[in-house]
Amino acid sequence: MAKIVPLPQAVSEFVHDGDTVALEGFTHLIPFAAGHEIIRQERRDLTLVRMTPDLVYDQMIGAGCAAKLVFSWGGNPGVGSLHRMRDALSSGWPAPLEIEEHSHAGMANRYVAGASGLPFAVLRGYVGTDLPLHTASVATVRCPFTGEELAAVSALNPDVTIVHAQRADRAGNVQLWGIPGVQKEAVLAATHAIVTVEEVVDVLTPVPGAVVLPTWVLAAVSVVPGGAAPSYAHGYYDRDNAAYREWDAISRDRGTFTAWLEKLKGEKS
Amino acid sequence: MAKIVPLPQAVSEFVHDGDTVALEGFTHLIPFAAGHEIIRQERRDLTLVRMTPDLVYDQMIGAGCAAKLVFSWGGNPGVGSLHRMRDALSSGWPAPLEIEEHSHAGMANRYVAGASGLPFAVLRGYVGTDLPLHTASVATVRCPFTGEELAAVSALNPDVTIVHAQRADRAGNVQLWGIPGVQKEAVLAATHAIVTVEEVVDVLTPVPGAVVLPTWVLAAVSVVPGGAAPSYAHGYYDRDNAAYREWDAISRDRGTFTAWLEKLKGEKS
Amino acid sequence: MSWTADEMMSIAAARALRDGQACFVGIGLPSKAANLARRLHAPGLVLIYESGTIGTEPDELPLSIGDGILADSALAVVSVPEIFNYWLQPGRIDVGFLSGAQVDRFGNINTTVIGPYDEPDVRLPGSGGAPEIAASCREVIIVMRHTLRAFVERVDFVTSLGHGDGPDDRRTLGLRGAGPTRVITDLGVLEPDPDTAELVLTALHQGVTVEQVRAETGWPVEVSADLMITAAPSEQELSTLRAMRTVGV
Amino acid sequence: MSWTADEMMSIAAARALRDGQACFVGIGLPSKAANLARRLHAPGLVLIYESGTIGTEPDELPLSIGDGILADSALAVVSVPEIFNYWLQPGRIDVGFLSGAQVDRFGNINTTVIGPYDEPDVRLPGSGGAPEIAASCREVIIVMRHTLRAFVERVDFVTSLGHGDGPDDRRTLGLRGAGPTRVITDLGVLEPDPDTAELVLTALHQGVTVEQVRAETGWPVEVSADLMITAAPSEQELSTLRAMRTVGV
Repeated sequence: MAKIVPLPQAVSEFVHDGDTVALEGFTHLIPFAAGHEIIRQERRDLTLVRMTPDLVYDQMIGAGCAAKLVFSWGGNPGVGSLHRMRDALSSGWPAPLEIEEHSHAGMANRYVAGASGLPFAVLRGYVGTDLPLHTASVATVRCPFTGEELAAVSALNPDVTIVHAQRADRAGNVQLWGIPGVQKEAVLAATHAIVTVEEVVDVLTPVPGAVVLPTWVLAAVSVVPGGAAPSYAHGYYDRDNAAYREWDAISRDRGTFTAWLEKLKGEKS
Repeated sequence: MAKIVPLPQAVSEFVHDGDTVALEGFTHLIPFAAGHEIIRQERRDLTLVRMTPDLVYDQMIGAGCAAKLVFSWGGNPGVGSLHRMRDALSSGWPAPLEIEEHSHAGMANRYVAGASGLPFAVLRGYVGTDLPLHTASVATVRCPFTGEELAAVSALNPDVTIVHAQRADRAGNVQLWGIPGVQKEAVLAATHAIVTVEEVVDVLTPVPGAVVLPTWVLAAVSVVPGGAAPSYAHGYYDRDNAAYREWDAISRDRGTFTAWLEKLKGEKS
Repeated sequence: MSWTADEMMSIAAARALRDGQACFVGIGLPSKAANLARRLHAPGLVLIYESGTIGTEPDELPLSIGDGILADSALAVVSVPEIFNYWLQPGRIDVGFLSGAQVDRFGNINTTVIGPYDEPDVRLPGSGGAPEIAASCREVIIVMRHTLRAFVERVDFVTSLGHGDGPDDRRTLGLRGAGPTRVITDLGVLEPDPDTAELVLTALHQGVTVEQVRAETGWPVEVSADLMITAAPSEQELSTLRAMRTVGV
Repeated sequence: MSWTADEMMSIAAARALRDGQACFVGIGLPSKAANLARRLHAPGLVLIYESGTIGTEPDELPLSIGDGILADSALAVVSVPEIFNYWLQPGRIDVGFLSGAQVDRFGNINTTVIGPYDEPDVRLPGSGGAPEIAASCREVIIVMRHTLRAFVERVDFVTSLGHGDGPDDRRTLGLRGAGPTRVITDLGVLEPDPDTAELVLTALHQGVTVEQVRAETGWPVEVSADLMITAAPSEQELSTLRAMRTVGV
C-alpha cells in the first residue's frame, strides 16, 4: 500500500546513495520535481536509468548525483545535445560518468523482463550494430524450437522507479493517460516505486487510454502539481518548449549551470 | 486494409480446409457467429486454437471441422464438461481429435511471441507439472546472464484468427472494450485476421479500456450484430447463461446434437 | 442457526484470507470464499482473476472467470498476457486460491485427466491458469470437497505442483512461492507438515470426526498433535454467505 | 517560385512515400517529410512514432517524438514496449524513415559517436529506436543533408545497420527487412547498387551537379547510368510545406 507523503519524505525514505534509480516518462509526464528533490537531498553515486535522458538527467548529472547512466537516447528533444552529460563524459565534471548504452527496443524489453520477474528478454535487435561490443547486458540466445539465434538483454530491476501521473485516489491508486511510455513496466520492475501526481481525487473515473497502477504495488505517492514541468501532463498543462531551448544556454557553461543549481537548491519542493 | 464484407464471404475467402484457425475471446466477445459460418461452410481438418475452448469449439468439433485442438482449458464455464469434445477424444466421433495442451500462461505467451515476430517466448511455467511430458511445444532455455533455466514455448501464428468486437469505422478500424483477453495478440500473430463487429460507425470515439486494431492489420471486417451471443458484448448485450446450461443437455447426446447441427446449417448467417 | 458442510467450507476458506492481501482467485469455490471474505473481515482484499481484472469488487458472484461484472467493478482491466506476465509471474500476489478434481498427500493438484493421459477415464477441463498460480503466488490455499475420489495418494496427473514428492522439491525446481499452505475442505483443514510436506489434518469442522476424514482420504492421513476445532459459523457469516447471488442463476 | 535545397529534400522525401503505406517515423527531417506526404499525395499514409502513437494525424509538426499532439490525433496509443514488440519487430511496417549524423557507402547509420566510442570527438544522442527500425521495416528511407562530414566511407560506429559491408550481410545476419533503399539528400538521391549494395547517385535535384555531390561525399561515389533529375517542386508542394508549423516554435 502506498503512503501518501510529501515528496521530500518519499525521496528521503526510498532513494539512497548508490541506488539504481529510474525516472521514466517518454517526453510526456517526466518526473522533474522528483529529480530536483533528489538533487536537493544531494544523493550520490546513483546509477541513473532512463530510456531518454533529457533535461532532468542532465541536471542530475551536472549536480553530481550520478556515477552511471543506463540509457538509449540522450539529448534535448528538438533542441540538441545534453551539455552536462557531455561534460561529465569527456571531463568527468563534476564526477566521472560511466555509461551503459542500449537501443530503445532493448531498454523497453529490459523493463518488460524486470516487470515480469524474468532474468532476461528476447528480441530481434542489435544485429549487425556496434552496440553489443560495448554493452555487457546484451547477449544472444538460441530458440529451442527453430535453432535461430536472437538477441537477449538482461532484466532491469531498479531499486527505485519514479514516475509522474495525472492523479491518485485517497488509497494511493494512480491513474495516468496520454502517451503511457514505459512507466507501467518501470514501476512493476522496481523494488520501490514513487509516483508524483497532479492531484488526489475521490474517485478515479475511467479515462480512455488510462493506465492504472494499484496502490499495493507502490511505495509512496506525493502530490506535486506541475511536477512534470517543463515536460507536460496530458490534460493538465502543455510542454514548455521555451524552457527546453533555454536549457541549452544554461547548461552549455559550468558557471551558468552552477548558478541555476544554487537557485534550485534554495527552492523548497 | 480490411475489406468490409459479409461474413460468409470472409470465411469463404480466408478459412481453408487444413488451416490453423484461432477464434479468441476470453468468456467475453466469443466469435460464435463466425464459428457457425465455418460449420455451415463445412471446413474440415482444421487445427483449432483457443485458450478456452467452450461451446463454440464443442460445436465445431461435433460438426467435424477439427482435426486438432490446441488449448489450455476446455469446459462449459460455470456448467461443466464439453461433451462433443469428450466424445471426439474418446470415440473419435465424428472424427478423431488430436490435442496439444498448455497452461493459460503458456498459451498467452505463445500468442505474444507470434504477435512479436519471435519464434518462442520465455516464462516461469510448467515447472514440476506433467504437461511438458505430453506437449512438444514446451521446452527450456537458459538465461545467458544468470544461467537460470526457464520454460520456453513456441510461437503461435495461426493462418487465420477470428475475433468479435463492438464496432468498426468505415475504413475497417476496429474497437473493442471490456475484458480484452488475448485478442490483440491473436490478431497480430495471424497471417489473416477476420473481425466480426456489432456495428459500423462513422467515428470510433475513445472509450476507456478500449483496444483499437488498425484496418491495415486486418483482412476482413464483417458486420454481425449479436455475433458473440450467447457470450456477451460489453455495453451491447449480456451473457445468455441459460443457453450455456441448455448446451449441456443438447451436447450430451449425439442425436440431440445432430438435430441442433441440422437446424444450424439450415439457418443463414 | 444450522449450516451445511459446504457453507462451513466456504466460511473457513474466507477466514483464511487477510485484509489487504492480493489474491489470485480461481472460479467456483475459491471465488465464492474470496468474495465472502471481502464482505466480512477483509474489505481491502484485492481480488484478481485470470481474465485480467485487478481489484474487482463484484456485487454478485461471477459465473465464469470473465464475466462482465468483474470488469465493471475492477480498478484495472488488463490483457490476459499481462495478467500472467506482469502480475502473477513475478511473485507479487500474496495468495493463490485454487480448487481441483484431485489433490494428493503433497498438495499436488490434478484438473487434467483421471486415468492415463492418452486414454483417460475422465477428461477434465485442463490447467487454465492454475499451474502458474500454484508456482508463483507467495502461498497457495486449496479449497475443495473432501471425498475419497478427490483426496488421493498420488494425483493421476500433476496439473499444478504442490510440494511434489516432498519438502525440497519446490526449492530444487527453483520455484519461489511457498506452495500450498492449507487445504480447506467441507470436513476440516489439512496443512503440510513442516518436515515432510505431507498434508496432515490440523483442524476439524464442528461435528466432524477424524474417522470421517480418514474415510474420505486416500492415504493414511496423519493428525496434528494440536488438532483444532473450527469455530462455528457466526450468524453474520452465514447470512452474508446466503445473501450472495451468482450472476444469471 | 524558388525553393531552398532543404525544401527540395523534404519534398523529394515526401514523394518517396506511397499512399496507404505504414511508416515508422523518426523525429526531425523524416517527420517533416512524412507529414508533408500525408498532406499531399498520401492522405492514407499511416504514421507511427516510437512513442507509441499509431495512425497519428497531427495538424502541426511535433517538436519531440512524444508530443501530446501525436497522442491526441492518433488512432491508437500504445506503450513503448508494445510499439517495438508488436508493431515494429514482426516486420509489419512498410517503411522506416530515418536520419543520422553519419551515413556510409553501404547505408549504415551512425547516431552514437564521432571518433572512438570510449573517447569520442563528439558524443551524439545514441540509438533510440533506429537500430530496430533499420532492421525490421520492409524498407528504409534515409533523409539527411549531404555534407562531407556526414557522408563517409565508413561510419565511426554502426548504430543502425544498412547493408553492412556488402550485398549479402543482411541476409547472412538473418534480417528480414530490405534495409536502405534510398538516401534522399538536399543534393540528390542515392540508392544501393543491386549487385554491390554500395550507394550510387541515381538522381540530382534541379541545378545540382555531379561534382557538387562528389565534393560532399566521402567515397568515390558512382553515378548511375540512368541518372535522373528530380522534378522541381510544384507550387502546391512548396506552399503546403511552407504552411506546416511546428508545435511551440
